[in-house]
Amino acid sequence: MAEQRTTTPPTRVTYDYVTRTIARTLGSPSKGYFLLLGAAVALLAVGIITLLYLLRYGLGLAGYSHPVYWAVFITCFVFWVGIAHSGTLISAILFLFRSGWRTAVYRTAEAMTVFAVMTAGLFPLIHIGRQWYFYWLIPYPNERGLWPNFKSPLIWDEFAIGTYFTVSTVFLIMGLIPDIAAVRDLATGWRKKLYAITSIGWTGTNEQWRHYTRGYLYLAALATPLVLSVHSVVSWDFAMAIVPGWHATIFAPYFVAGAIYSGCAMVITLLTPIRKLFGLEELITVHHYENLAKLCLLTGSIVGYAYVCEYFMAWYSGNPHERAAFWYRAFGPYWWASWTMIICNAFLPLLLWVKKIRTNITALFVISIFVNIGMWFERYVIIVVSLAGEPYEPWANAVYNPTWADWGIMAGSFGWFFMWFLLFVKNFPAVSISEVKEVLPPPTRQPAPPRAGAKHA
Amino acid sequence: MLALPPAVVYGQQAPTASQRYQAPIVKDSGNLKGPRQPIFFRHDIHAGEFQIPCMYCHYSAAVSSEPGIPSLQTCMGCHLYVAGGTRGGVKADTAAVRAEKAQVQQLRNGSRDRKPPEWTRIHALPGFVRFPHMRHIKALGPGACINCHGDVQGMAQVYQVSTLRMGWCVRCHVERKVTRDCTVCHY
Amino acid sequence: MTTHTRLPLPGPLRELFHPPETPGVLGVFSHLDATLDAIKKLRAAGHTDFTVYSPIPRHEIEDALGQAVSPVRMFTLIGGIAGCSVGAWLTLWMSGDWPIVVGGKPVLSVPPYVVIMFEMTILFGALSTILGILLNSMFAARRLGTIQYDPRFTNDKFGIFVPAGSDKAANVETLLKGSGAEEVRRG
Amino acid sequence: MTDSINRRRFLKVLGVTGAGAAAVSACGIGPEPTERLIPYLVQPEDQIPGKATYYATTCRECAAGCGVVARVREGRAVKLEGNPESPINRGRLCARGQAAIQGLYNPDRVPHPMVRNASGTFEAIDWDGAIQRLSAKVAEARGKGIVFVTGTDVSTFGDLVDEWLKQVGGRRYSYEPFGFDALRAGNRTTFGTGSVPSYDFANAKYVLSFGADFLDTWLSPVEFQNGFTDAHAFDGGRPAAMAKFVYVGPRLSLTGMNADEWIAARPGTEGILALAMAQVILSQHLARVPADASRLVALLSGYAPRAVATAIGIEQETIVRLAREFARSGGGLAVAGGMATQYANGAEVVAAVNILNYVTGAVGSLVKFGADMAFGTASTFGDFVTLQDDMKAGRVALLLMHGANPAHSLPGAFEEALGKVAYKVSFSSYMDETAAACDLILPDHHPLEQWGDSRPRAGVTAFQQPVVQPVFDTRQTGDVILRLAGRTGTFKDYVQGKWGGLQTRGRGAAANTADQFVFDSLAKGGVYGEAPSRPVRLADVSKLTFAAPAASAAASQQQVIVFPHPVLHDGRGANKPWLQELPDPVSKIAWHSWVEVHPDTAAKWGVATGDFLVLGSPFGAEKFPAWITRSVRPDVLAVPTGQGHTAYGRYAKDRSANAFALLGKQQANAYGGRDFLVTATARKTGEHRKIVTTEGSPRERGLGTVEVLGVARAKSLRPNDHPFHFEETPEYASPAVEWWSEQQREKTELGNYKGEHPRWGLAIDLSKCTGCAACVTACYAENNIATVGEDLMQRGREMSWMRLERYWLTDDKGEPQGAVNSPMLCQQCGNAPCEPVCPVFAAYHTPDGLNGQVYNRCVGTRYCSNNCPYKVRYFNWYNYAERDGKYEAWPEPLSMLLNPDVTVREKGVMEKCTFCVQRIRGAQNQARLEDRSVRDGDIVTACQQTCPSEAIVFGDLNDRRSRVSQLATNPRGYHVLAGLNTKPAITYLARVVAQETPGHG
Repeated sequence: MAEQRTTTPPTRVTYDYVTRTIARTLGSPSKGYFLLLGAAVALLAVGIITLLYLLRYGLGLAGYSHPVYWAVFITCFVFWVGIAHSGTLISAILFLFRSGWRTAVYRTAEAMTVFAVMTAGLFPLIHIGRQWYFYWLIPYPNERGLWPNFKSPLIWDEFAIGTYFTVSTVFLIMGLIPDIAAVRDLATGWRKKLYAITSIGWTGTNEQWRHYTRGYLYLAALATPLVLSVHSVVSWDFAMAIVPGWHATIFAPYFVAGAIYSGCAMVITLLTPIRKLFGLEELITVHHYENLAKLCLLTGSIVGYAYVCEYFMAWYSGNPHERAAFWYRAFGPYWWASWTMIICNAFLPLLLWVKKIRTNITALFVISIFVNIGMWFERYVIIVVSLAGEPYEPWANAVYNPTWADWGIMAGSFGWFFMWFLLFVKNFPAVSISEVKEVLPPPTRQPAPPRAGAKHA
Repeated sequence: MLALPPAVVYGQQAPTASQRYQAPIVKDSGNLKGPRQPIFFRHDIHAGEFQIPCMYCHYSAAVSSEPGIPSLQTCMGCHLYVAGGTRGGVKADTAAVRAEKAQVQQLRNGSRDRKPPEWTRIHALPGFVRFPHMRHIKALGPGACINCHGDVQGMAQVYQVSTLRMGWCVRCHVERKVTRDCTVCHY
Repeated sequence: MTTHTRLPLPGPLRELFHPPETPGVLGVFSHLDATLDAIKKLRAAGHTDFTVYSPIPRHEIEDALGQAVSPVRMFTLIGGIAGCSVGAWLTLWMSGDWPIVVGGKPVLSVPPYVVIMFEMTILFGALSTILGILLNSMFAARRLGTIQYDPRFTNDKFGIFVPAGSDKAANVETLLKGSGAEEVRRG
Repeated sequence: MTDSINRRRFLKVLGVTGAGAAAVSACGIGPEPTERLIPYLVQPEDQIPGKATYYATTCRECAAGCGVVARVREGRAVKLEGNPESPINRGRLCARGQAAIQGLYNPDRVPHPMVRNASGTFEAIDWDGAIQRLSAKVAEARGKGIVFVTGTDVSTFGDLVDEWLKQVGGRRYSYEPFGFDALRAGNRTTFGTGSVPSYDFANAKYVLSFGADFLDTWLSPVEFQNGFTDAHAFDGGRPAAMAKFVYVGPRLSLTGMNADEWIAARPGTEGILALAMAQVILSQHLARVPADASRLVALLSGYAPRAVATAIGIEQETIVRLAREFARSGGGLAVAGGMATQYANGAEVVAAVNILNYVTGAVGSLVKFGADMAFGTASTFGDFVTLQDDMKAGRVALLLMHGANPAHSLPGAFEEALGKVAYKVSFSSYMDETAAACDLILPDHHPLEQWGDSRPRAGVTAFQQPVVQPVFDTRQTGDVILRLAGRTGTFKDYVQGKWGGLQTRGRGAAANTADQFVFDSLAKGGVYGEAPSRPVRLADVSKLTFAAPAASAAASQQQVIVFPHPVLHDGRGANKPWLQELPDPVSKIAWHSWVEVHPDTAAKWGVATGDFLVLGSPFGAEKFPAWITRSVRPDVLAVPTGQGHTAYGRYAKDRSANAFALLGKQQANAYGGRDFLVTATARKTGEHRKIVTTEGSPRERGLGTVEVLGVARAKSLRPNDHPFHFEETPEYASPAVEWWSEQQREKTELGNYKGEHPRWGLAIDLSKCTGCAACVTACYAENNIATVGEDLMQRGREMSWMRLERYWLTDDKGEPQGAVNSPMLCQQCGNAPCEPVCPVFAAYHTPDGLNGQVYNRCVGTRYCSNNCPYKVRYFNWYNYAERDGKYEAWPEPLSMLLNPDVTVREKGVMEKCTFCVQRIRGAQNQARLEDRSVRDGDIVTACQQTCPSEAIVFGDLNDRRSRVSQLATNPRGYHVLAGLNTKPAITYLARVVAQETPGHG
């Protein structure tokens, strides 16, 4: 593979250097870290207070307006689920493709996945009218003898998100075990105890590696269709409905591409400060960024194609309702949202064709933030604008405006996500120790000739 | 005004005297199951010993969703004349006679003072459930009360026998192969 | 598996997680080629049950050891099939248990249930894979017993532990040293 | 009734007596039922717990005297329905009638007698004290001027008041804010009689309305609407289907938007148009004119279309065409009223229209004198102005007010006069503006609590009987008057004594005793006789002059029309949340007032919808938010009355502006009436508000929600035609689709779904529907739908399960020519998109074809609403039943009108129409008790029951003989959005318009 050439880091990057550099990130946190964590917790507090209000008074506090019955909460749900996708993509799919460059970034991406799913999973609970009956969606044996409706895409969603959360968590933990063991062997005090327990007796014997590498392969093989299915199922929440603007066969691939796109952007957004803060420049190089940027470019182009496709199909189908919906989308009262989405998601990433921009970390960071914003608006446009412009019933349409409750919950979700993420990077290796080592040349008595595809399962 | 409500025709045949159940003397109602009522009204005496059909008092059960609780006027229809303490098993026990008479007196006072007793409710369904009594009586006959309310004829103090929960309703509907469509009960 | 920090565990678990000590010789290597060399020599010398420590999985080590493919794959397969069946049972049985028609669709409608079956396949497959890794590693550890370990093995050193009684230990020591071990310990 | 039951106690007893479960099931879907059961002392003879009792009585919301039947459960009136026996409304009821129970249980009723104390505030007083005080005042005021003001009260109560006034030497005025003075004056000049005749819309073959809003506010709207649909609706079976309806007026009212053609004549020229038409008819001999009509030739010669067309503002060909159509229809009925009769020349307009009717022979056949309406007996506005002058001059020492609120409709003038009256007594049930200015308030029973009657038209006496125990410590004014008069007995005895006398006036074959007669008549709701018709002759009209009004003067000035709100009317409906929340049928604006501005005018002034305009007339100024619409003439602004109360309870007080302020201290005009057209300046204030409107798109945009057919096309339809077939499956695909859906259907036949079931369905005839919104209010009443208030409605959270979509029909120039009104409610789809998406089966398909909505199972994902193409699902954003909550919809005692058969929905729950499933189940239960099956017509949904135009029919679509399944196969029938294969259970029958190329897109 072409990447292999640039994967080889400077010779001073040895196994020991890797272990110690990464272990150093777990050292005593700086003031800046606490400031960030404090900010995250404060945001979370805002979210919790808003949630308490919602529980007490009802969802009316949010901006909903007939017929816009789904809005910011579901937008955030899809946004976070989307974010969650790059992690598994990078760790599972690129693993299967033997992309060496993934090793430096996959842990961050995977942690992001888990916490993003955790965040996303809260939204369906918050957004339902009677939050205290959320468990009725679960098929548990009950006195009434009632079961949920498996034909409902929401139940599919529940299964998909539940499975995804479980599998991605397990995947993260599996990857962590050898690294925790490595950290364990350097740590002292309570941390040593913590790592001793969480490393569940990892010593790196050949037997352990034998089962581990096999198992990891199968997990990756299972996670790959899963990651594709999850956002497909999320997209079916919309595509299965008959709302013009939702009801489209393109939705599953369109959403999956969008999810990976937003996920990669989020990885760039998160990696950049971590790399700076933890001094990981040697391990996470411009090369990694460039590869992420290429992924963004690919998925962004798919998303852009999907946008074109949607409008084309609306026109080509000749269906008056579809046409009305897309006309409303582009030129209705929400034109600004639609155009924000198109510019941020379809046009801005075209800059990544330029190698100079692709390899400029600051530029990438800025672009990634715009992509995040654009992807949030994509969901907003799909959900809110399609509902607001209700083209079946000309009488029933409305202009929806979010309220403090919508923003409060959204802020809380960012707080919740960043709190977990910050706690994670300070307590567990944010870059995979063992896998980074795998792409290094192994220590030998005589310098060995460089081998392509050193990494094998 | 004292005419019998039409539902009385559903009443059971009165058994002969020898078969008659004799309600026990209850000295301390505090030990009995079920909530204490403002007047120690004994279903076992009225419906058990005297075999008054359920639907003499709860006459609307056969024609309406609601069984209703009898008005004081219905009570006084008999208790204008019946002072209590005159039934078979009690006559000999002066203390019991006095106690039962005192309960009847309480009823009479309530009627005189226009102060109806505030009964403690035992069987209650949530507001979102419709239970049409009349359809169940129609389908299962006038004696079907015991299916849900238990052997009230033998209860000195009434208590809830069935859970009255949805699963309990549904089980019976399934057993009897009648509909369990949701909007039969919930609307 | 063994941990160097002993955790207090209840009876049967202690038995499982802290198997009895195995005497043997531990060699610490800095270089992969030295380790591979040692493995080859050990195998040539007829040792089969030695343990190789490495900070990363190396294909060369596996090749040198000539290990069979891990049985974890059976776990994955069985888990996946089980998950698919559970998904099918869940959806079909629960829909049939109380048939409710929605949107004019058949009560038992397989296409939507495929989604559930798929998700359950993945979920059960993944969980049983984990179980497979854990169980297989655990059984391996049980078989090997508690053996010597060095914290550097998770950092940058390779290690080989050869179970050997005091009689064979000296031979093994020489063999390991001869292959390039920096350090050889007996325990 | 005389038992002094403490109010709280009373509520408690009512709430839980007998059938606790039923009564409190209304208190939410929480699982906590009442804990205490309090039995009746004496079981009411006619009440069975859990079963409704029905009492016939009379609606007194307006003077039309519709018969109503009150459904009473456990002592609470829970619903009013039209009384089918009544010849006035024939079992139908309007929105205002439906809302009468919100007056009964209004939380802002005056709970007990009150007297103004030294410090000027009201304090409670007991009844004996209050009556003593009043009789002392009466004694004091004798000879110094005693005046009793009532509403239009042609009733035994009115008779009693007159009797008593004779005794104490007082005068009575009956006050109607929108009086019929012009009508009476015009009739006097043309026919020599000042009475208001009755109109036979049902047999008209052409209806021409000169401003008369006979479908919403004019005289007897329910009766007229019922008759009008008979004449106007398309019915393929009748040869004379579809009487054309032409509306002449400066703005489109609810009545106007049902017209096939709108002639936007310049205000005040309506009479000239009528004369011009009469001229054409006479000169071209288009009708067989009565012999004495020849006297008109001279008069009419000056009104040839050529001469007057410019003044009217229409083409002369139009006048000729209208005259031809009108005369050739062979049954044209022209009515003048409403706006057209509220100008300074209103009486002349009426006279002119009378002449038009006379030349076509409608007088005597369609316009019937003899069966005169009660409105003809009210005092004129002129009388009332005189009274105000008397009051101001101190010539009134004691003023008694009953059933009228002139302080609101005569702002300034009446209040000022009131200040000069020594002692003012109000019998109002509510603290309205007039009551608030009085010294003593002796609250009357609500009409549903009292004995009484009403004689809406000659020959008809509608009886009123109490349907519930009084809610508050109020007393019937009749009883108070009897005591003041020193007479024994109650008003009940008094009124029943009078009723006994009606028998002899009837056929004479009086086999029954008077008591039996009264009892039987009460059961029917009244004594319904037919008054003999009285022929009228055309008076000498040669001296009449018909002046065209001068065009409005300055450019900055506008002619402003003040018109009665269709449901709030003069403001008396404003304290009923159902009526406040009901969008105005034309503007779709709720909870506040507006001013209608033509887009051209708006463009000239730079005004957008929602911008406030201050209208300043010579009498007063008020500001209203603008509503830009083409349904008003460019040179006219129109403002509804109804809002702007300064008192009258929480729902009415301080809400928007009072349009009557623009009319202020006007003097009576030449014929003794009040001018409702004033010249005013309009000024932008820069303020803006988001108008509370439910209007989505004013045009249907050809999306298939409503279908319109030209009359010729409609008439040419054969039974198996499908003019809207293109909406359905294309022919080549239909066998495959049929096969597939049969396969699908077979796979659904499990469990409950096995066997034969009904499929409930509805047919809605759009050519009958007038958009009056009675169904909407009936639905609120039947289904415990919460009113959410202005703020939430502004955010689009109204809960109305039925909404009336009003799409303008336009001519080729884009000007509205009426509108199609389409009630949109849950379509109970066979393949409902809402159902499969619900994760918990809260939305599901019932075996009898309904879209069940199980409120207690709903977790509130709202997915169903997203997937509903009709958008007829509504979500409970807050707990509208929360006691003292911010959005409480039923503050005590309003909660007593909750229907115990319907769950009150909790917050977080989706709700929607289920075809009144409680009525379906009730009918099924009853049928089961009677060992029979449900018959067609057993089940009547609330909307169907009340619909004055009988546009809605409910029944079993699987029963081929049912009315609804016959209508469902009507060639005019179509399903909304049929292309989505939702298979709705509602069949709409296309609107038929006289225009051949209807435009609604």
